[in-house]
Amino acid sequence: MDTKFSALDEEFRVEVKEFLQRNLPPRIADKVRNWKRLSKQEMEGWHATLNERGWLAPHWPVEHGGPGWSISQSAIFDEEVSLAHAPRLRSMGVAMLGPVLIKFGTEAQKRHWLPRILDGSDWWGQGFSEPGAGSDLAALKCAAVRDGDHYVVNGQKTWATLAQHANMIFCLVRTSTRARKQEGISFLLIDMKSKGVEVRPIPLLNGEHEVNEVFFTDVRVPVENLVGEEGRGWTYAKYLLTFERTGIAGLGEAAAAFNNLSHIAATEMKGGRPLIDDPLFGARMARVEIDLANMKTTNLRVLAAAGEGSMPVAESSMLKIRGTEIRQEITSLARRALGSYARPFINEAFGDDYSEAPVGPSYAAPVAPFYFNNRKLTIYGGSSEIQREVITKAILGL
Amino acid sequence: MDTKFSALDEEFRVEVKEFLQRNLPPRIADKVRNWKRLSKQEMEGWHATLNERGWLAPHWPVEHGGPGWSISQSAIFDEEVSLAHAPRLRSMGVAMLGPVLIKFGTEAQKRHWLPRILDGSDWWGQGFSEPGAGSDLAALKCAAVRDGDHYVVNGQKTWATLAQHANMIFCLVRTSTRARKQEGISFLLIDMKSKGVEVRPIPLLNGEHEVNEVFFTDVRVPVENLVGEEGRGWTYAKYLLTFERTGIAGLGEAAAAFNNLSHIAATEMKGGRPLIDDPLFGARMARVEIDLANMKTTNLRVLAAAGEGSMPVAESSMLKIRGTEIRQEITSLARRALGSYARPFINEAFGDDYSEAPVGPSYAAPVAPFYFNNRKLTIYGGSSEIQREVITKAILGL
Amino acid sequence: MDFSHPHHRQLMADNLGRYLSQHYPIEERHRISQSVAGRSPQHWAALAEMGMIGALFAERDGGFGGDAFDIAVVFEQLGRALVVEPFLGTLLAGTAVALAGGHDERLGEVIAGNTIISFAADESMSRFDHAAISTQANSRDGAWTVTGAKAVVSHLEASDLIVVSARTCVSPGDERIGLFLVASDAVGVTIRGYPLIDGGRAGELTLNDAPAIALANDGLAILELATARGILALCWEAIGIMDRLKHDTLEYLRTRRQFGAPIGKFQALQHRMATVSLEIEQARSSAINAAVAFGDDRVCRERAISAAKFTIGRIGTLVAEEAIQMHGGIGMTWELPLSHYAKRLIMIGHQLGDEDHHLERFMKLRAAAPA
Amino acid sequence: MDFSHPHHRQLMADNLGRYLSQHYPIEERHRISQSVAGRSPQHWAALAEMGMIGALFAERDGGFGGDAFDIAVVFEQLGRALVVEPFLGTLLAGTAVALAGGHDERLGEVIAGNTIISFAADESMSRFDHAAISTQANSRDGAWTVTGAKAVVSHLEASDLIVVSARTCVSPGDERIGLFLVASDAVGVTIRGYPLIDGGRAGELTLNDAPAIALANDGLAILELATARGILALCWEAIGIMDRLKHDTLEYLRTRRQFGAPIGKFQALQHRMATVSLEIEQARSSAINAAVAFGDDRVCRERAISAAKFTIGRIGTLVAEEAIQMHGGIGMTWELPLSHYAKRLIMIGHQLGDEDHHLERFMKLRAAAPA
Repeated sequence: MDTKFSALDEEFRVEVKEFLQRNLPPRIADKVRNWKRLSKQEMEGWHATLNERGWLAPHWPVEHGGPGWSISQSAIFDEEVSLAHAPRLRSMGVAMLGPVLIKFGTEAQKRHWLPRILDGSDWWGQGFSEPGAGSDLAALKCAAVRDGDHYVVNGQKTWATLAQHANMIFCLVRTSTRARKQEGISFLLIDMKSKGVEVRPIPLLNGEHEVNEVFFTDVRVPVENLVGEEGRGWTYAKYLLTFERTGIAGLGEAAAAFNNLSHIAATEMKGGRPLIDDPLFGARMARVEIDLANMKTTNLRVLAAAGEGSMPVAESSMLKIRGTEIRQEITSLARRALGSYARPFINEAFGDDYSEAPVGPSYAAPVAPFYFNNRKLTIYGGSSEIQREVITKAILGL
Repeated sequence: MDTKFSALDEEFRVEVKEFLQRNLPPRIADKVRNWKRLSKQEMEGWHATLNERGWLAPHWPVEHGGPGWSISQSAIFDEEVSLAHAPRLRSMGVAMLGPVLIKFGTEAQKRHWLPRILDGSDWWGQGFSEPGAGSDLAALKCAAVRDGDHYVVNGQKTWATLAQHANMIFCLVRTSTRARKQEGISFLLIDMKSKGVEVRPIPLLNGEHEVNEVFFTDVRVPVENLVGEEGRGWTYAKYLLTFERTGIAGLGEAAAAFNNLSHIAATEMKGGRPLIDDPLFGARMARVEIDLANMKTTNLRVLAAAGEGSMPVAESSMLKIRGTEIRQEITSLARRALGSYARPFINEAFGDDYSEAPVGPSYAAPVAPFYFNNRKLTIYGGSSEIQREVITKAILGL
Repeated sequence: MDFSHPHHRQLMADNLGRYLSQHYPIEERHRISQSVAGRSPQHWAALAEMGMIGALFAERDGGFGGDAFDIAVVFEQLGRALVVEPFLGTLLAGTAVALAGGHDERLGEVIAGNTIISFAADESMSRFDHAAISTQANSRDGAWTVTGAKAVVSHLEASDLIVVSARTCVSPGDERIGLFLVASDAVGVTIRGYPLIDGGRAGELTLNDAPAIALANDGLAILELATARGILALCWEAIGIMDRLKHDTLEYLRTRRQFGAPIGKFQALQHRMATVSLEIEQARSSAINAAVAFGDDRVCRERAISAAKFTIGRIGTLVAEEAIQMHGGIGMTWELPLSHYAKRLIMIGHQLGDEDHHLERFMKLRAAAPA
Repeated sequence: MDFSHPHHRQLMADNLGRYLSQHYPIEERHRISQSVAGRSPQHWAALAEMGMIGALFAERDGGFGGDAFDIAVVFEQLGRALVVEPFLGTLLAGTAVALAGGHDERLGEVIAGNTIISFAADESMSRFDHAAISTQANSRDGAWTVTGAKAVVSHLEASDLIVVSARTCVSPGDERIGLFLVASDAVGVTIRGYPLIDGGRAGELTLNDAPAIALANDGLAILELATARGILALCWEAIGIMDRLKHDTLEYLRTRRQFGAPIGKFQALQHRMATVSLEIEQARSSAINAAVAFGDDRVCRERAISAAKFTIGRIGTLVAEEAIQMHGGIGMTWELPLSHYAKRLIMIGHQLGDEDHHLERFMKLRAAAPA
């Protein structure tokens, strides 16, 4: 058993540290540290910076632009990124579409789309869920009917994250209604600027515009935008979701969030001493700190066992469930730490042109909105309930 | 809303207090306080004392020997019994068979059996569960076949509590296999001294002999021992189980157990102060104390709403779930409070003729065995899982 | 033993419920909540007319009720309809004024709905502890002024009068906290208002030698009792909200279909919903206990109050989070009323002491409790 | 990054596992556990012969291993088979002797299986705090005697030697704790043995001017490190037990039928079993972290040790209670091995510090930890 980093690994850590120090704008780090919202430009800027260094897509093979890191290196990169409060780009193109194209796409598709993902030419949205197909994703109805060299798409997608910025969207569509529901699904790449595509925001409970509905009315999509075989989209989506789950465990985010929580709890006072030293609050924090330390090792164990392949499905479900619970607990504690100052909510204050002094402590404003926003963690990317179903199948075999 | 006891109620409280002071042997109170086991003789003695006073069967109608108490009076009796550490007799005859006979028995059955329950002539066992019919009670197979003036019973019952002391047992038996499984079940009273009845102990994980298997081989039971109609036993059992659940919530036991826990936690030391003042342990205790206070009111609300009738089924399931959880938490805390002294286990020390000094504090020996024994609370009388099914049906109507 | 309300109280609750369901639907609530005022003078006048402010105060104080269960039924209905009007501040500040005595006329105007009064006890560093404040009161020639800052005062901008707590002595070791009445338009009063995540508005209050009327020089006991009534109100508001969340979630479980069946057919959700339901009943019992305890001595009352606020905090979080989780994505949208109920329920845990605060308080009060 | 064991260690673990499954089945375990001795000299000799005692100690101390992961794999196997032999006492006391130095021959006899050694640090009022003891050591003419009482010493009756902690100074304010070696048959030594609820035997030790050999005058650091290794051992014993409980429970869920289906078909149980499974993996990670931390500085090591013991305590209770609950009545019977695994798992939480003890310790060590 060798769970320590090698000297070579530690050299790599220095390299990452230096890169972050030189290239991460302090203004952005400050926003990330304090759970503030990033603008599209800020996200694109950091995307470009990482791409320039070749560090944008750690889980892609080297020949397609991945950095060729070992598990240790990936873990180190993750740690340093969180310590430096660099943005976590959840680029759908990098995280999800890339691996699918690499494994199932044609040579032409890879040549065309992969570089555009990396250089930011395309911002990809994800079109999986529908109003009637959430946890039961295979019940999706959005239809693509072949018409000559095109598919004609009609239907509706929902929960499309940041699709307001996207110019492309990858969708699961139904190309056949005759088979059982998991069959007859295909994986299609759709230009958002096509005639008949409409995006409508879904405002969230914390006032944020993060997700969207996307409507398709007689949208024509060239057949070369089909990924893999017609009717095999479900297989590709399942493959993709194991990648999504890994990311969603979000240990880097959790570690960064815990740092922010520690800062808040060391600043807030209770009964004449810092809240972090309060027996009850301190115990809540210690519990989640321990959970997080355990989870880091679980994560490495799973990655080490998986080797080069994609994540084993039950293990990645465990990471998703527990990782998201930990993140929710951390933001919940931060919310509790604020006392009365959890309540003020000035939505304009999240914009870049707000210049008034904050209400209460400077760290307060984003906390409660972030807590409410983080309720999504156990819902999207396969809810905790769905993940438990996956684990059940694997361990019980019933 | 009037949730206070009246002056008349308080007079009754004085009466109960005086009765307990005069009639409860200190030796028995001491055993109950310390979660020690009572002998058969001690249980019978207290049974007789209560019966003499007419207070043995609070939930029986007056004409059959019940005391005719109001809900307030029952609650007061319960409180005082727990404060005085009087034994909780879970007489199957009083708690379960009585109400069934009163509601569904013939006049002859009532005249014959009810007085014998009260005066202790009969010690009743319960024969419901079978190895293949636990939570799925209706799957029971123990068969009773009519043969002239008798039923001939063949089969096996399990988890028969204290049936080693019983001379009679009431059983659910299958009298027909043609109907759906809830039908074709009958409610039969069987003499344990009949030829073909065999009782075998089931030793529990804490070394206690509390439950038994009962085997029936060609046991002849007179037809007049059938309660109600043939094939309607399931209805009677369901009626009976609502009574069982009320008792099983066990708020009196919980209050008494909390007193013992408080005593232990006030005596044990941690970091130079009583354990009860430790922030973490004290918080655990405060949480369960609050739960218990809430539960007391929930219990009264349910009783008040039910009025004279039997308990509404979803509410009694809530009481069962939460009440048993509270009792388990209290014994779990007592176990934790002991530190190292939770481990010594001298089974003979629970007998009456053990005279050596205790190992560790005098309260220590029964605690861990009682903790393990109390795991049963969420299993028997309808497991917490089954109770949640009952609630689900009531609230979801699906 | 009777857990039903007397006729007149039930009638009042029904009246209020009917008014709110007819005139204060969720769209109206959102409109008011997001308005510049963050409240509705029209509804306030109508509710005052109906006696709903008076219900919070005893007859000797110019009201028509004031019993703990009067407060309970009013706030339960307010919770059900997610009302953002200044009831809580009125109850807290009005109780403080009533307990101090000598301001019958002002209180009368409050009860009539003509004067809005708010309650400013919290400070940025006080963390729910009324004694841990630094606002200072000074008297010169029998006239008082107050200097300091108060945090997150509900409906501050709308207030005509503000009850302010402040130290009344500068000698070291003297910890007396006094209560003062400050006019919101007085010199030295600065108000910064803002919206709240759970709806409506609050504000930061800065006092710079602001002229003040002394209600009590040594007011901690008054503060405690007023706060107890405020906590009782919050607990019942939470009960109203939880009932609504339960109702909506059950309805969703019955109607939302996934995998070819209503999701309520899935046992894992069923069992969690059963837990949610039974916990809500525990929460209701704690709120009843708190109401009943106003007839007891101080330690018993305050233990029951802290037990209830702890219980509501713990169970409220469970109910809000489970309601969202069982709804899935839709439960996180602004459009669904549920999300706003959930936000308010969570934020009740941030008013007048959170779970930890009240659990510790419950423990500390143990020593003083009778065996 | 490699989470597999090197070949020699895996081989040792496999050997031990094979021996135990062939020669130490549950019936044999019960027979030994309930015997007068509460242990088996035959198995002990065989296991010593196999090098399983030596595996716990470094070569410089006369062993063949002593790495944290050597301890881990041995105790994991002991947990799987629910072994009641005196491994833990041997590890704790042997480590103390080894760290103190100068007793190579005695340690050699321990490793050879010829001498049984036990570890007496707890007292009736010490509650897992090594410094909170009252046993007193006195020296006269260079000879030490020890007076006091020690609580729940595992395998005390079987011991030849006992490592005893005692105060070495009577001057007020001096809190030095020394470590001593006491022969179990020395004058002034009284032993009261008894069975344990989790199997095997322990005893109360009374020392009345018992002659003692000083291992260390100021021995808290040795005690801490020995205890850390003992905690590591308990954590891995718990992992072995949890894997067994998980295995048995899954098997039961697959085969036990109710309502016409295996009970594992019921989603409420499925989702709870999924939680149990993922928590066990978290527990395993904490035990790995604890083993790895022996390469770190003291604060990091002790934080990881306390984190692991806390985690094992919390999750162990969950796993034991859920295993019983999912089995229903049968899970409470003496006959089923499961119930004995559950008892041992719960009682591991009562050795060398419980959940609360280690959570507090983890918090206290935070201040000293590097950022």
